[in-house]
This record gives sequence, structure tokens and C-alpha cells, in this order.
Amino acid sequence: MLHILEIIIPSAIFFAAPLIFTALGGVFSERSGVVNIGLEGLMVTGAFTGIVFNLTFADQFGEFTPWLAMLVAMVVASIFSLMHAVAAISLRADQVVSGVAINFLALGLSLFLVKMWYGKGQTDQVQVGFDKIDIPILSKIPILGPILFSNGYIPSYLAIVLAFVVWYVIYKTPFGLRLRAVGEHPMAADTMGINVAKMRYIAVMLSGALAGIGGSIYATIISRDFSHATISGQGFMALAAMIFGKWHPLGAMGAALFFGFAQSLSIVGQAIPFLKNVPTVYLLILPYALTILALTGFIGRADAPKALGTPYVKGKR
Amino acid sequence: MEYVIEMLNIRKVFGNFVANDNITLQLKKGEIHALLGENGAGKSTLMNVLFGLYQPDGGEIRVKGKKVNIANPNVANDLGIGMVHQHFMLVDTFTVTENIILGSEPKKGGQIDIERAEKEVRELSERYGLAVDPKAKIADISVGMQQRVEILKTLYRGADILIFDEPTAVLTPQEIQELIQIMKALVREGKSIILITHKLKEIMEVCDRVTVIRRGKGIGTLNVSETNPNELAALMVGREVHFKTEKQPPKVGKPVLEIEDLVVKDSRGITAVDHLHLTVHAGEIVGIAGVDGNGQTELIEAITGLIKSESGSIRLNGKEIRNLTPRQITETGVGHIPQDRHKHGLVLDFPIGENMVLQTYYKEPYSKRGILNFKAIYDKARQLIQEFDVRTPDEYTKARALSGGNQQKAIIGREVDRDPDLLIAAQPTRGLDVGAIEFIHKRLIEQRDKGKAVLLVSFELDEIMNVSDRIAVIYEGKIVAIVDPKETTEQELGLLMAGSKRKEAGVSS
Amino acid sequence: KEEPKKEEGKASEFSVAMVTDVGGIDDKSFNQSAWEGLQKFGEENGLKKGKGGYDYLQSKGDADYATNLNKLVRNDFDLIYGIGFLMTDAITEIADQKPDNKFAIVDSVVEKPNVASITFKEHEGSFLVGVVAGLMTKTNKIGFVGGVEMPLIEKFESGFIAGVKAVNPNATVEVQYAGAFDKADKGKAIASSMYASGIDIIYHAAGGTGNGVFSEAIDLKKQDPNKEIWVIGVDRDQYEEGKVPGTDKSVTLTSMVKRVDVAVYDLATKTKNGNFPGGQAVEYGLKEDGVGIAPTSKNNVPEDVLKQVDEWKQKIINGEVKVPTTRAELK
Amino acid sequence: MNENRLTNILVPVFAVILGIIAGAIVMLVSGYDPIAGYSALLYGAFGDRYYIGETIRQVTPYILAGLAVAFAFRTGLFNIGVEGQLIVGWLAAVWVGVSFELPKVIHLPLAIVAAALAGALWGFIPGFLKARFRVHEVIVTIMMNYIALYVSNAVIRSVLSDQGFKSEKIHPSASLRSEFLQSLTDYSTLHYGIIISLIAAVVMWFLLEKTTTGYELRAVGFNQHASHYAGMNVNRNIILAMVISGAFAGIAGAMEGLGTFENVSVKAGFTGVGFDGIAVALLGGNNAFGIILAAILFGALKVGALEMPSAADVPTELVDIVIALIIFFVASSYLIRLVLTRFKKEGK
Ligand SMILES: Nc1ncnc2c1ncn2[C@@H]1O[C@H](COP(=O)(O)OP(=O)(O)OP(=O)(O)O)[C@@H](O)[C@H]1O
Ligand SMILES: Nc1ncnc2c1ncn2[C@@H]1O[C@H](COP(=O)(O)OP(=O)(O)OP(=O)(O)O)[C@@H](O)[C@H]1O
Ligand SMILES: [Mg+2]
Ligand SMILES: [Mg+2]
Repeated sequence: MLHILEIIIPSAIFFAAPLIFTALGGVFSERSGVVNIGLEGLMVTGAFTGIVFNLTFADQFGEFTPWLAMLVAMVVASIFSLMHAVAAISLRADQVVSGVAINFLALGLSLFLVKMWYGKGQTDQVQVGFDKIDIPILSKIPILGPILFSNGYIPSYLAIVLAFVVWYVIYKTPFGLRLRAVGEHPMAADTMGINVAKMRYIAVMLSGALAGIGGSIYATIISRDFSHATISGQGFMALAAMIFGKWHPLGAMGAALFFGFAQSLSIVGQAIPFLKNVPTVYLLILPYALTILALTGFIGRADAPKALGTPYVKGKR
Repeated sequence: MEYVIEMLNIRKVFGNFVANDNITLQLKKGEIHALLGENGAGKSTLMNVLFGLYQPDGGEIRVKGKKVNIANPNVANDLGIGMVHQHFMLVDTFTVTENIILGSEPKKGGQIDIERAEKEVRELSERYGLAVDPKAKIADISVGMQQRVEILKTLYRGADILIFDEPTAVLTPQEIQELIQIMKALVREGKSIILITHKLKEIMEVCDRVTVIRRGKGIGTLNVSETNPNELAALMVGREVHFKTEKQPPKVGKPVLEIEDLVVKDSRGITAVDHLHLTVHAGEIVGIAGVDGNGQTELIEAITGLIKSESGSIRLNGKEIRNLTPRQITETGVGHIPQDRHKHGLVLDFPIGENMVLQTYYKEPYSKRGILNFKAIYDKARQLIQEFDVRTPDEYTKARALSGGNQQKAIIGREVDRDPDLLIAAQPTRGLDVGAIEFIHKRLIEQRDKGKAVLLVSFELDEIMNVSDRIAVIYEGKIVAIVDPKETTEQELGLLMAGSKRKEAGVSS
Repeated sequence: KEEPKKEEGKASEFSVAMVTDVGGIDDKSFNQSAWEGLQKFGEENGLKKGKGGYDYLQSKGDADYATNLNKLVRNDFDLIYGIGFLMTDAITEIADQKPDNKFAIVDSVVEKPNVASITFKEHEGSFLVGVVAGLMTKTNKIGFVGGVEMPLIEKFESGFIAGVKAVNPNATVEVQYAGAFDKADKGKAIASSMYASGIDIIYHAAGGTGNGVFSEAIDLKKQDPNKEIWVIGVDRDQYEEGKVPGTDKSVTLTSMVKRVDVAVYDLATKTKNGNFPGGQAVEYGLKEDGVGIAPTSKNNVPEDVLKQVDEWKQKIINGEVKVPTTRAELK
Repeated sequence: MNENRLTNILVPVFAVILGIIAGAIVMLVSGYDPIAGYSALLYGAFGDRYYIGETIRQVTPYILAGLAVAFAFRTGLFNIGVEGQLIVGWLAAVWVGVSFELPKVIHLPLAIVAAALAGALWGFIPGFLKARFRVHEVIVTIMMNYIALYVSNAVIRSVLSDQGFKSEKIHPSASLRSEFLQSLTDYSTLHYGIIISLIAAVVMWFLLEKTTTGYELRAVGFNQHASHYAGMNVNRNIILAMVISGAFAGIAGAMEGLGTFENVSVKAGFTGVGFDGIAVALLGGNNAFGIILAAILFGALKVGALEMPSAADVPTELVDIVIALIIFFVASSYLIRLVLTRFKKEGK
């Protein structure tokens, strides 16, 4: 049994990491009142940028390449998210619609560029990826060490740390208080001298940045190249994780880990004796079915930020 | 110069609509200055200009003699101007303290110093007699308490000029009295106040001077001591207004609504209506007086089927209707003017026309075999718009675009037109101006005179005293007294509503 | 019904084109291989890429197959390939509608007079890499990762297991299917669990899903260069895919190559020379050099093992050994 | 009033024009010839009768998917699950098509009804969960998409399988294909589904705008509290809205299963039609007639795009960029409205 956990948990964590980053981005955006269905597209942007940068500059930067690629993906995706911000905040667009547009655009544009630059439908494979590590000291803890702290990727651990950072920012700092105020009651925030549009722009760009990281580490660690299928639904899963986690950073992290676990179980499950005879389809649909059940069962009603989805127009009631 | 604020010839235009047309308002230090006008006269707009939410299209603003440009609420805050908005600007999920410090949070490291903030809020609330619990969530406290938080917000920022936009519209009589005391205390501390209200009595009671505006134009400024309610009302509306609605003695018929031993729980599962008895007869208006939160909302929602009741009996013309569906109850003959017109009364994104058949769309002539008959629907809508003086460009206009008063008239038209035996009116005039109030009161009395039973729920004692034939006082979910409006006083009612004096409960009526 | 008139003036030229499935011409798999064959044919015959020469169309989904094939018909290509078994229905239908055009299908059989079918004996090639795996495993635990569970991939699986068992009856082969050919994440997770459970060699027949298998193996190897873990590539020589960064090593033990390029080239040449094998199903196996193990195998596989592989190869070609194509035959 | 309606029509028109111009700019910047690109696209969509046939075939499921999204939208729900409902509809249609042998007049309608029911069932689940537990329909429908994909794949493999990855062909008696349409369009895959989708558009318009059921659905969509107050059964209407939306999506699946493909195969991923339906609905202003026009546009773009790589060397993805930008401009209609109002004022 322990051995099985040693197999399932590390893979659950690496599945979850990109979702955690992206879902945390979603928390920022939606806490400020801007729906972000475009997370999928922002992940695509991050994955594309990360891979292209890695392929282009691997020779110059060697071992640092994936890290730099991650940062560049973060910047590019956050610039890309500006489109959503402009539409949703300044142009009063329907936020869901604008997010859908972001998804279409990111995929279309990145594949277009791949075809233009590489002359084919997918990039080459990157040569330099993130390293697997055993965390010093912690990995030596009996039982827990091998399960939680061995055989992991550094970005995965960063994701978990980041969730706590985001929690601190949102619940303990003035920035967080203002962010939440803007998402709950933008007019109240406005009358308190908070620049609603600015807060929302920052939040949306943060979501772009984090989804960009999520996309780039996903592509670098898992697929190693970029194609139409690299990001296929992870953004939506991150969105689900965010909602499942009740728009709370730690909740989102927990939900992402849960998805990662279910995903991992669905794959590894085939190798576990008592699950071996279960038809694969049950294991495949497990994460999705469990999510629905969980939403229905324990947290029936997730209360979204009140102003979520409504553009703020000064002076309108 | 003795003026702390001077708004000179302020002009504000929305599209083609002139909301403020060269309005001048001057505020003296230490005075309470009323701003009076009908719904839509432009009062909130003018104050939003002063607070920096809108930029004026003309005129100038001086603060303590100095010309200023109030580009946003931050500038207003810096100039010592604070505003308590007509619709509260509070974040429900935040605590009192969080709401107060929002935007100027005390910090320790990069973190909010919440302890210091709570301490400051506590000190401030003690100093001005504004009792609040700094740690309570806004969603959990009463409206009156919420208003104190709004006032504290301005004080926390060191405002010495306070704008109150219709602060009393949402308060109970007790809370209004408390607010008046608070305002007086504030003025004693050297603050100056601009007060927007439709209630002339309040103006007479606390204000020093009053500026009247009508349809965006300034009519003038008067000393309160030199005027009277009738003059003010006439100035505001532009014609004579009758406060006491004329009515004949009631011709009381058989009982229409009989409630016995009714128990209703609220959304949190707490008993809100507690073994209540009440009877309303044909041809009479029964007013329910009570402080907000004593079970009025639950009582009405139980009668109309919006929520389920626990036990007891509700009979309409002798037929048991308790826990039937809203549709069945409507069809039995109940009309309902809901308390919250935006939430319950209208589908704001439907045209006025479609709103007029909200409960009857499935019946002939509005539809036949499941197919709507738009001609019949819009014919009816035109008729009601005409009859109830609903001011709207046409019947295809979305309900959202109408002013509150006109939305209310549309609802009343719809409910009355269905010709129900029992008409329930909950807060039918909340936030409306005197002209609209007069109109609505007349309609209610007209229904009574046609032999309908009318149940009126209101926090406005004036309204209750004025319109009702009998007053039932509700306290903690029970009817604690039934009184005759001609034989009672506001003081007595106030005491009954506070639960301090019990009369024989009106089972016998 | 009237066929559109063929354009004049192109009489001497022979033009060929192919329709890929969603993988595209760089899928590091049969689409790419097919395109390489077509390119070679084009270049050798002095054709230009594009109309009237050699060309390809990539499909973005199932709905595009028929449209793309039709598009090529309308552009008057003389021989049109559908690459992959997914194209079976579309080719069948269009072959009926356009009896005057010549078609070819790879990896499937369509019995129409104007269609030539190309299939491969993947089980034979898989048998050989199975022999390599069976001889080289240290743990006696071997893995097989399939893309989608279907008869074609079952050929890989059965041949591979037969190869392993032939040389190492004690070894076990764990089989897992990812359910898709383009889910690298699944591939990675499966590989991760297989390696963690002690499997040291994984053979993948999973297209893009296999990328995940490589990625996991490389990462593990980087973390611990002494770890003895391998991947066996499929369809093309996947030595490069297995390169461990910072070293000159590769985790690719060997690859089962499937010479779609050879077959495509071969058929185009035959057709140009007027020998279009319409209605026939040509099967390329070890004998025809249509399948085999990659030449780079010598980098990681010792001489003696390769010698044994050669022996088995001869036995299969001779017919001494019959390689199973299904699980039923394997038993 | 009229001016408003005019603006409502002008906004999508401008969005399309802007999207196409932006696409041209992208091509220019990337060193492609926009005129060649767009001519190829136009030719590939309408160049001759074959292409026209293909375009109409593509328009067919787009209309239905668009109707499905729009129907939910109009009733206040966001159905991202059209994709999954389409997949189960496809499966159900083919199942009936393969398993029974009946006269065409019974078989074909039966297969379509089965698809509608399957889609409706897939819509019922999120509808019911929303009504009963107030679970956000967006997540549930996203999850249901994946479940549909995996479950239908499993069913195809184990129940309907012919070679393990696809079903047999449906019996001709359940097919929407027709010799006549094929000969008319030189063997395109055009089938009678287009008629069904046009009928569905009329049904949606009539149901929403003209019936009491539609009135209730719209009312509940806008304001549940007021609808409850007015005596409507809010939960029933939420479920009904999702069920009807899902039925439209299921029929879209039937178009693929009974018309375009005449079978169903194991899918590696989503068809994309359901997601494109979101774009169709949005551009079409969530109204039946607008959806038909939008579906024609997107169908033409998608089919025409296939001609671009060979004729003009432009990647087909250009069309995805154009579609994305069109949606973006529709979403940002405030900008277009602002410009239009300016323009009108100056004109006066
Ligand atoms: N943001 C806006 N855009 C367009 N018109 C507006 C806007 N705000 C207010 N108006 C117009 O200005 C008029 C004045 O509105 P305002 O809110 O100032 O009235 P008011 O005197 O405060 O009324 P009430 O007593 O009902 O609060 C309104 O009738 C409305 O027509
Ligand atoms: N943002 C806006 N744009 C256009 N018109 C507006 C806007 N805000 C308010 N109005 C107009 O303002 C008028 C309503 O004014 P106002 O809100 O002061 O009425 P009210 O009676 O106070 O309503 P309530 O009861 O909601 O307070 C309506 O005519 C409405 O068309
Ligand atoms: Mg006002
Ligand atoms: Mg008002």
C-alpha cells in the first residue's frame, strides 16, 4: 500500500502543480470580479512561449533555460491577458465571452506561429527540462519522505508554497483587502478611493502571469513540445479547481491536488491489484465524477464574489 | 467666509439629460442643511459631484472659500468630505473594521494591522456614541448598525463635512431617532451635514436650512424656522400636496383573510412568526406596524406562499391556502405588492408590457393553448400604463429603465388589475417622493372602498396611521395589540412596537 | 454523372499527394515517415511541391478526411494516399465515387479496384524489440504502453510479448493503454508508475503519448544517471527523443521502425511506371524491410544481443517462427 | 427603439469586418499574401458546388450547437457542455442506426429522437444539480464533457465496436445522406440535416418568443425571485432549459452520426463543434436567425480554411484567429457602439 502511495502521490503532485498555478491566477482574477474562462488560453500562451523560448535559447542559457522560459512565459501570458482585461474592464465586454475569445485566439495564434516558424504542426522537443529532486532532509523522513518529498519537480513544490503566499496576500495585506472589496462591491471600493479598474487590471494580469507559469511548466515537464494537444482542458480543470476551492487559494490548491490524485489514480489504478479488474472507463471518469459529487455533496453552494462578471461602470447602480 | 462648502451653478448632464441645471448650494459650518426634491430631481447626482464620483459639466465648487477640483473620492476625502450613500456602500462579507479601514489600512510590515484598526474603530465609535461591534460581519448586523458603520467610515477618514443621502428611508422609527441624536452630536463636535430626505417632518425636526430642487433646477434655500411642511412640499412638487389622504369610514364586510396560530421559521431556522393570529375583513385596511425584523417579511412570504410555514392555518374566504404554491394562492385571489420591487416585483430585463402579465401570462386572453397573444398583452399594458400614470416612453421599454416610483406604479397597476380579494402591500412607498406616495395611498384606499381586504406592512408610522383602518402591532412574531388609528398616538405605537406594553392580543377581532 | 474534365497539358507529369490525420507531417511517426517517402519520390523525379507535383494536406479532425481527399482529387493528383487507418471509411467512400482516380491507404485494407492497401507486420518488428527487452532487462519486469486499444496496436503488443517470452520466459510484461495518441501527460504518469514499480524497459506504441514516456525516463535518468531504465521507440528511430541533456547518452534502447517511407516511395514508383497494384493489399514485413530495428540500437545494445536479434529475424523470415498478431494467438 | 435594433445588427457586422481586416493584417505581418489567402478561403468555401456542399454540411451542426448554447444563454444558463451532449447524441443516433432495421420513416426519426434524448439526459444532470443543489452549471457541464467523451469511447469499444475503434455503418434507413444531394454537389458529404437544423432554429424561436413556456424560461433566466413570486416553478424551468438545450446539442450529434460520418468512432479528443457553438451563439446574438447567419459564416471559414495551405501557403489556423477576433469584437461591442453613436451624432 505504501509503495502504491509512493507511486500515486508524486505523480498526483506533478499533475496538480500546473493546475495550482493556474487556479491561483484564477483566484486573483475572480476575486477582483473578473470571470476568467480564458485560463485555458493563457495556459496555452504560457506553454507555447515556454517551449519556443526553451528551444531557441537552450544553447545560451543551459540549465537555467527552463527557469528563464518560465519567466518569459509568465510575462508574455500576462501581456496576453491584457486583452481580456481591456475587453472585460474597459470595454465592458461580457467576461465569459471575452474569455472564450481568449481561448480561441491563444490556440489559433500559437499554432499559426508554430507553423510559420517551424513549418509544421508542432515544435521540436525541448532538451533542457526541470530536474527531478529529492528534497534534502525532508526526503529522509520515514514513510512521508519517499511519498511527499522525493522524486518531485522543484516547480511543483513552488506551486504549493505559492498557494500559501497568495493566501497571505489576499487575506492579510491591504492589497488583498482592496482586491476582495473590488470583487464584492466595486462601488463601495470606489467611494473609498480605490481605483477599481486598476485593481482589476492588476488581478487579471496576475492571472495571466500565473496561468503562463502553469502552462509553461506543464509543457516543459510533461509534453516537452508544443502542439494543438499540449494544453487540452487543463485550464478548465484549473477553473473547476478554483470554484471547487471556493475561490480560496488554499482551497484551490487542495482541489487541484485532489484532481491530480484522481488523475493519477485513474492511470496508476490499472496497476493496483484490487482496481485491476475495474474497467478503465470508470477510472478515467473518476476525477470528473468525483468533482461533480463533491460539489453536490460537501460544498453544495459555492458563493462567488458578488460582483463577479459585472463590469463596473462608474455611477451606475 | 462662513461657508465650508459652496457649490455654485453646478451643471451635470447625462447624455441628453440635464440632471443638474445650475444648482447652487452653500453649506455653513456647523449646520444641518437639508436637500429636498422629488425622486429623480437630481439630489444624489449633485452630491455625487461633490464627492468626486461625477465630474460636473459646469459651475464650480469651493471648499472653505478655496476653489477645488474634486477629481475622485480620494480628493473629497482629503478635503474632509465624507458621504453616507443612499444605497449602502458596504462589503457584506467583510467585518465592520475591514469596511471602515478599506483604502486607508493601518499597516505593520506589509500586513494590515487589524488589531490597531479594531482599537481605533472602537475608540471612534465610543467618542461619537455609534455603538458597533468592530468584529461583526456586515451581513450579520441590522440596517441601522450598518448605517453607523457608514458614518464611522467617514469619521475614520477625518471628515468634517458629512453628506447623508436618504439615510432614514431604510430605518425604523427608533433607529431614525437614534440617527437624529447622532447627527446632533456630530454637529456639536463641529461637523457640518448635508441631509437628503423626503421626510419633511425630519427636516423640520433637525435641519437649520433647506435647499429645494425640482427637475434638476435649484428652487431656493430657506431657513427651516421660517417655513412649514406644506410650503416645502409645494416648492418641491410644484403644486399643493395633501398629506392626509381623504377617506370615508370603512364598510367592513366578512372576513377575507383569517390567520390562526401561524408559525413560520426564517431562513436560519429561527422562529420568526410565532403562533400569530390575524383577521382582515373585506372593505378594511389593516396596517401592520412593527420594527423591522419582527416577522413581517416572513408573515407575508408565508401568506403568499413564497416560503413554507410550520403550522397553523391561513384561510382566504374560508379556503385553506397555507403552504399552497404561489401560483395556487394567486389564483385564489391574493394580490401582492412586494417589499423589494427589484428582487420580486419585476423582471427588470423584460419590457414593461411583459411585466404586466407576470402572473397571468398563461391565462386567456394573454395566451391560448400555450401560445402567447402579444396583442392582448400589450393592449393590457397600455391600458394600465395610462390608468396608473406610469411614466415610460412606451410599453416596450425595459422595466429597468424606469424610475423606482414608476416601477412601483406599474406593479400596483398589475396587482390591482387582477382584482384580488386580498391585496397585500409591503413597504409600498419606500423611497418614493410625496407625490408618488399620495398617488399610491389613494389607490390603496380605492381598493378598500371597492370592498377588498387590504393588508399594509410599513415601517413608516405616518403611513400606517394615515391609511389603515385598524393597526396590528407585531412584536417578536406575535400580534401584540390591535389599535384604532384614530385613538392612538405615535408614542403609544412606538412603545407597543418596542414590546414594552402589551394590550389584549387581537384574537377576537 | 459527369466527371469534371481533366486539365490539359499536364500529361507527362505524375503527381502524388497524401492526407495526414491530425498528427501532421512532423508527428515523429507514420505521417512524418510517409511524407519523407513522398518527398524522396518527388525530389528524385524532379517534381515540385504543390499542385501538379507532390503535396500533402493535414486534417484537423475526423470531418476533414473526406474533404481533404476530395480536394486532392479535384486538384488532379494521380495518386492519393490516405495515411492511417482512420482514413479507411473516407477512402472507401471516395473510391466508389471517383472510380477513375487512384488511391492508396496506409495501415488499413480497402477492397476496391482503385485502391492499393499498404499494411505492415508490426508484430514482427515488435517481436525483435521484445527480444532485445527480454535479454536486457535486469528486473525481469517490462512495460508496454499502448495508445488506443484496437487491433492495430494489439499487433504491437502481441508481437512484443511474444519476443520477450521467447528469450526470457521469466520476464513479465505489464500492459497499459493511455486511451489516446496525444496525451503526453498520461504517458508520463504511466511511465512514472511503471518505473517506480521496478519496470526497467518500456516499449511504447502510443504516438505523442509516448513523448511523456520519454520525458519521464529522461528526468529520472538526469536525477540519477546510474539508474538503468530504458524506452523502446516506435515507428521511427527515436534515439534523438531519448537524449539526456548534458550528456551524450540516450534512454532509447532501440526502436521498432516501420518504413512507411519505403512503402510510400515504392508504391509511388510502381504506379508511375504503370504498375498500380489496385485492389491489392501489400504487406510489408521483415522480409520486405518494411519493419525492423533501428540502426542506432548498437549504441545501447551489446553486440551479442544484436546477434541474437538477427537470428530471430532470420527465423521469422524463414517462417520458422510465426509471430502472433492478437492476444488470442499469443496464448 | 429602431435605432437600437439597427445598432444590434451593425455590431456583429462590424465585428466580422474588423475580424477579417485583423486577419489580413496578421497575414501581411507574417509575410503571407492576404489577398491570395482570402481568395483561397472563399474558393474553398463557395468555389464550386462541391465546396458549397461541404460548407452547408459544416453549417448544419454549427446551427444546432449554436442553438443549444443560445437557448441556455437566453434562460440565464451557460451551457459549456454542448460538446459532451453532442457526443452522446452522436452515439445514441448511431446506436439506433446500427441496431435496428426499420422502415426509413420510422428509423430515421427514431434515431434523431434518440440523439435528442441522450443530449437531453446529459443536459438534465447539470440542470437538476443546479436546481436541486445550486451547483454551478459551468463546472458540471465541463466535467460532463469529459465523462461523455470517455463513456462514449468505452461504449463504442465494448458494445458498438466493429474493429475496436469504430462502430459499423448505420443502416441506410437511418441515414440522412441522399444520392440526390450528393449528385447535386459532386459527392460532397452534404446531407438532409440542414433542413432539420433550420427547422430547429424555427422551433427555438417559436418556443422562446411565442409560447408561455418560453416566457417562463426567459423570466426565470432573468430573475428567479420574481419568477417564483409570479408562481412559476423555478427549478422545473432550470431543468427544462438545460434539457431542451441538451436536446438541440444531441441532434447536432445526430447530424454527424447519421449524416456526415454514418458511424461513430473512438475519439482522441473533443470534436470542437460544441465549443464553436459558443462562438456561433455569441455572434448570432443568441437569436435563432442570427445563429443561422453566424453558422454560415463560421462554417464557410472552417471549410474554406482547408484550401488555404495548398493554394496560398497560409496555415489554416489563420481562420481560428479570425474567429477569435470576431468574438472578441462582439464581446467588446461597447467600443463599436460608442463609435457608432459618435458617427450618428456627427451625421446629424
Ligand atoms: N448615471 C446616470 N446616467 C444617466 N442618467 C442618470 C444617471 N444618474 C442619474 N441620472 C438621471 O438623473 C436624474 C437625477 O437622478 P438622482 O439620482 O440625482 O435623483 P435623486 O434626486 O437623488 O432622486 P431620488 O430621490 O429618487 O434618490 C435621474 O432621474 C436620472 O434620470
Ligand atoms: N446609469 C444610468 N443610465 C441611465 N439612466 C439611469 C442610470 N441610472 C439611473 N438612471 C435613470 O434614473 C432614473 C431613476 O432614478 P433614481 O434611481 O433616482 O430613482 P429612484 O426612484 O430613486 O429609484 P430607487 O427606488 O431605485 O432608488 C430612471 O429614469 C433611470 O432611467
Ligand atoms: Mg437619490
Ligand atoms: Mg431613490
